[in-house]
Amino acid sequence: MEAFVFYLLATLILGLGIMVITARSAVHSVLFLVLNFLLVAILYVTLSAQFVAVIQVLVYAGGIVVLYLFVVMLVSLKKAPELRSDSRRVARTGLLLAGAVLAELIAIVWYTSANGSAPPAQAASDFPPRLAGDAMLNTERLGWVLYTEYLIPFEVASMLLLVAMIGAIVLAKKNL
Amino acid sequence: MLEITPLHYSVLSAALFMIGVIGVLVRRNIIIIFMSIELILNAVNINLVALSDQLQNLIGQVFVVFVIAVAAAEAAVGLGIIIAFYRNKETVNIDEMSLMRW
Amino acid sequence: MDFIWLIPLIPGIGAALNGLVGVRSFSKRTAGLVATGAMAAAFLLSVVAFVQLLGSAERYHKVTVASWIPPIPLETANGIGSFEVPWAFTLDPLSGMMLLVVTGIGLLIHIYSIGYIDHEPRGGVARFFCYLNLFCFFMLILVLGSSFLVMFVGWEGVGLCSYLLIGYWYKKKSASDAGKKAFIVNRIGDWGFILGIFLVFFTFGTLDFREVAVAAAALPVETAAVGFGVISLICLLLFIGATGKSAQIPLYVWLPDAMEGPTPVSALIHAATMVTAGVYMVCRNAVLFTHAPMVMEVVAAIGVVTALMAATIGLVQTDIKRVLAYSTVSQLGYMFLATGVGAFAAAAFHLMTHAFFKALLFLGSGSVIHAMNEEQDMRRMGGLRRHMPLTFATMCIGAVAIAGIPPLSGFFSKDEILYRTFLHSPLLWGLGAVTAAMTAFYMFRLIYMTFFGEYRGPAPDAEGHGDGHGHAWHGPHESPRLMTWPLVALAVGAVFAGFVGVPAALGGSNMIEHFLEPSFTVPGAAHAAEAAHHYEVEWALMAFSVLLAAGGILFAYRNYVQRPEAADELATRLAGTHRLLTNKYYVDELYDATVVSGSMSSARGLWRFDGGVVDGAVNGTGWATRASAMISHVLDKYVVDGLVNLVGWICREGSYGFRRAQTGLIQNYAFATLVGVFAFVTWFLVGR
Amino acid sequence: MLDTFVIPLLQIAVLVNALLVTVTFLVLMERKVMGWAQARLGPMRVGPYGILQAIVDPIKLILKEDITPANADRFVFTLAPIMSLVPALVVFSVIPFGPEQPYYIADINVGLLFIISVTSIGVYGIILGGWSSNSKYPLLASLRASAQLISYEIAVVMTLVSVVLTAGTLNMIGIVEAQREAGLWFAFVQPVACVLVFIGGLAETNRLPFDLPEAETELTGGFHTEYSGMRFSLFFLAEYANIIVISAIVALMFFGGWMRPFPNVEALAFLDLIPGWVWFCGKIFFFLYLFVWIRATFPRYRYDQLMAIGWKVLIPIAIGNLVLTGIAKVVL
Repeated sequence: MEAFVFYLLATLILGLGIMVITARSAVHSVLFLVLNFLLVAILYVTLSAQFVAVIQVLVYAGGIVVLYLFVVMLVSLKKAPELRSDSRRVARTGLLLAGAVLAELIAIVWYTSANGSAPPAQAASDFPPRLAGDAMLNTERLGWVLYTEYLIPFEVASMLLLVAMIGAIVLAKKNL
Repeated sequence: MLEITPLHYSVLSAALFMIGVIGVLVRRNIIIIFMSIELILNAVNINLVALSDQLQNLIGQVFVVFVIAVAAAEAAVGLGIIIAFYRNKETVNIDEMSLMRW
Repeated sequence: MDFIWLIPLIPGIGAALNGLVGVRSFSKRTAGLVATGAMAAAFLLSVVAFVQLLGSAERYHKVTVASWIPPIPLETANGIGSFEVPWAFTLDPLSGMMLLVVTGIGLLIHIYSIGYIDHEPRGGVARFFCYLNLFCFFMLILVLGSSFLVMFVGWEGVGLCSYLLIGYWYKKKSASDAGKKAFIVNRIGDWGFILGIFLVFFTFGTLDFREVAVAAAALPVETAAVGFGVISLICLLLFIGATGKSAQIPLYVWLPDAMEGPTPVSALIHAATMVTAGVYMVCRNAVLFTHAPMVMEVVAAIGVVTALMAATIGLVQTDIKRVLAYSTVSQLGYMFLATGVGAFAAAAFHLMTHAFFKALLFLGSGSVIHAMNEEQDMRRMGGLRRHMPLTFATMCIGAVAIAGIPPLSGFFSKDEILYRTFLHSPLLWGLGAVTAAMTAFYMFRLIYMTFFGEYRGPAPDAEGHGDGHGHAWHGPHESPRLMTWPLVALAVGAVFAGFVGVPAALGGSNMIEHFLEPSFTVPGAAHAAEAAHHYEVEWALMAFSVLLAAGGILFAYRNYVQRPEAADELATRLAGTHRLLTNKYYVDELYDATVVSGSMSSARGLWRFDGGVVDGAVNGTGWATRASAMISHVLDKYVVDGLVNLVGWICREGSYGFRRAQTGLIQNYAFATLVGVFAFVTWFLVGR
Repeated sequence: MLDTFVIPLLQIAVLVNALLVTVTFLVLMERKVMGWAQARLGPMRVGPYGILQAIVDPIKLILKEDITPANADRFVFTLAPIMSLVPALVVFSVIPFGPEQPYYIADINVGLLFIISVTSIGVYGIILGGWSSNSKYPLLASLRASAQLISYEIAVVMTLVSVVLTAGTLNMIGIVEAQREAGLWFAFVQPVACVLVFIGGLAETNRLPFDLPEAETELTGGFHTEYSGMRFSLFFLAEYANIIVISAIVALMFFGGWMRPFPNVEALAFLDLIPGWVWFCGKIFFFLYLFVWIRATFPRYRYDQLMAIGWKVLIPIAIGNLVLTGIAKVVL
């Protein structure tokens, strides 16, 4: 059951990913991207990370991709970018190289798995915010860690978002 | 094969990552390149969440939250730049964005 | 009498008003009124102070206004002394008399100036009155100052004002030259004066006149037997200062040139007040001088020689003001003669009477010049007594007074001097008497050439060609009342001033001598025993000098009224002497040849040294610097720059290859990153 | 197998069917109430008092020809209504009709976040529907709609956060239970939040007075102008489902959900005779009626006024409310 769900989700995620980068229309790309993200969110749920899953939907699907959709619709293209090409492009080589890297990575994973040196199911981590079996506590614990251990990074992230917001307004507005 | 280990998630993550990389390398529409970058970030997130579950440690999920925050910032500023660029050049072809070349 | 510090201050305020505000915004009349008002106030205060002085038992009042130089420990002959100078003013009989002279005559001359200076532009008038008031300010400080240093402030201040006023018409080259000459010559005298002050402090540890006098009185008199001591040196140095300020040999040359200034200035500064400062200073230090008899001899000798020499020059001068200038020098010589023989009171007395009649004569001559439209040459005057009777009358009184005809003031003061000189040395008396005869001659020569005979001046111009003042000159005319009334006042003074010093021989009591006595002695000193009075000798001397004066007058009358051509005949007959006198004994030329050209040539030498050696060294250094700089330039250009350029060249040539990598395509960069990832992962894989 | 698949599927079937039937009758209610409000009778022909109109309308829509515009993006054009309706229905999976198992489908610990995130997906349907029609007015309407949705979503989420702070949980049942423990509906604890969420809900469902994306006078019908037949009815369903969702959320979070009024007052215990889900449905019905009532009463805002209200009034108030709630939470 678990394996079935995983393979189904993995197949869909990879397939949608490929469709994202191969779709002709940018709008279709965006659509596939949304679906991809929703499926990733479901994957998170299976990994008992409900909060992250919800955030994934709320921020990625509900926020960032909407932004992409807006931009795609605003940038109405008179000529598709793919029609013109620069001779110095390295697309084909890049494709091959990426495939090679992927193969290598899989080889590494395979090799590791074959040697049985997979990380132990219960790592000897004594760090306090351990995930309890009770999923109810996931959000609370995450909140606790974010607001104690990672308070300063969290605040820095909020400042980053503020700066990004102002920057985006300055960049995109015609006359301030 | 029926037992799902973090290695499976790692392979999934690597594959999604490479799909994103290929998108960055191949596509010429800069918006799609940005979306490919989002795919890459998601690949990383999958890995983080999977290992967080495996190690029963929340730090992975904390980092996912930060990655999402950074992704949001990146998307906002990046798309702002695209809009500004498009307003001046009427194009989103990355091959034509080579003003800083010698 | 505590208010005496106000007396100098009021003219000072007047000067400040005129100088700071007046030059820009006062009308001519306002400027004159401000200055004259300040002088009137000062005069009134002076009168009050003098009356109080007369009424007080102790004839010495010192008022300390403020501290000036705080106590500074300084080396003196008697160990470490405290150098402290307050702003202190002294009122005693001598300064009181000078106070009245300065403020009184000053006031009259201010009034006169209002009329005289009327032709000047508005700002010039204010400037003139500013200088005039400033002069009075400094002069009063000089007179009232109770220490050498305060006096020196006034001393230098009047020198400055003298310079400013001589050069009042600064656009005229001769005027500004004369100003400079006066200033520079005075510097030489000031050098002596200030050395004397240093020595005074070093010797006595104080600069206060009274304290110095008391200290000096305790020291022995430095007669020839004792030797030339420190007091003699002090006195000599002080006397050098006096010769500068009071125009004595050898520093008299500036005074005749100073006549370039406006006539009221000549009257006030160069006749009545400033030039007598030297005499005043010597009188002020009478105790010191009486302790240095050898210097007294020098003073007397210088005085009489100056008197004689100036009188001889005065015989042949044709410029009306120059005659009076040489006369002034001559009369100052008289005063120094008097101080030299110990007759300080007589000197002061003559100073006072001289102030009256010489101021009168100068103002009269100013009136004449004014009437003649700035003409000063007597040969172009004549017959003016019909045109300007009041000037003629007052100037006659002045001339009679200076000639020494009784009972006018000059007679009493001059004969007092001559009598005392005779008692001291008949030789000096002889020279003085000859001078007196010459004085009578040249004064009446002046009167006759100016007021008698035919009019020889230029014709009045009907159209009024440019005379610089924008109005036509209608021929000689009497001056306005503002100018004539001071003449009258001074004439009254010239007539009656002498009566304060009627000698005992003529039934008087010589009040002024008794009055001034406290200033020339130290308190508590025993009164010098009354010299035995030789009334017969005195009467004889008086009669002789009156005869000489009358002779001089008659000689002048014969030569310039009866037979005007006789003077020229005389000049032709004594051509050599005449030329010598006309050229003032060639003293200016002598000075030019020695002092001036000496300092010029030494300056030139220094200049050459500067140009040759100093500049040469500087230029040599510069040349050396340039040479070394050139070397380092070459080094810099070919070695250092070469290295730098080499680096740049390598960078540039090297980057031709590398810049091909910068395609501007982001994907190429991403590809490079991917290559790196590939390499890294491969290494990881193979490395295992 | 029974617990994981069969029962949930049954629950879903019941709920979806009930929802769709409710929507048809909701349309009828709207027409009748509007009619009465405007001194009309409303639909009267089909059945007694026009009751059967609720059945006839869906039939008409199903039978109509489904037209796709010539230059439309066919794939997206079809996907858009689905993407619009699915989130609206998915939300109901976490809305509890009662505290025990048969009354809810899923009880997840991030229930409220789930609702918020899923409703935020709904905007895709509108944007894509407008864009894929390849027509001017639908595109404008869809841009307007998405801007409006995103703007008001911020205000609503901010406000809901303050409620979450008050309740101390994101679980929907937990929030209702918190109201029982407090003894007060949160409408009385957070009145500002209550009003804000309701206003935000009006805007998010494009209802009057914020129905600019569907302003007929300006946009000839809104983003679904080019739609017809069943695809149109999916949009239609989604909109009304969203209205029900908003009503349900307001009822749950501010009006005690399935609880009777004043659950702590023993004197009112007789009201417990009425089952909890009836109470909940009654409350939802009240808010549905309120939606219609407001539509009949208020005029429409101008678009710039709409955005100004969202950004300059609602969001600042929401933030202020959040800060005050936080302070109160710390102090009390």
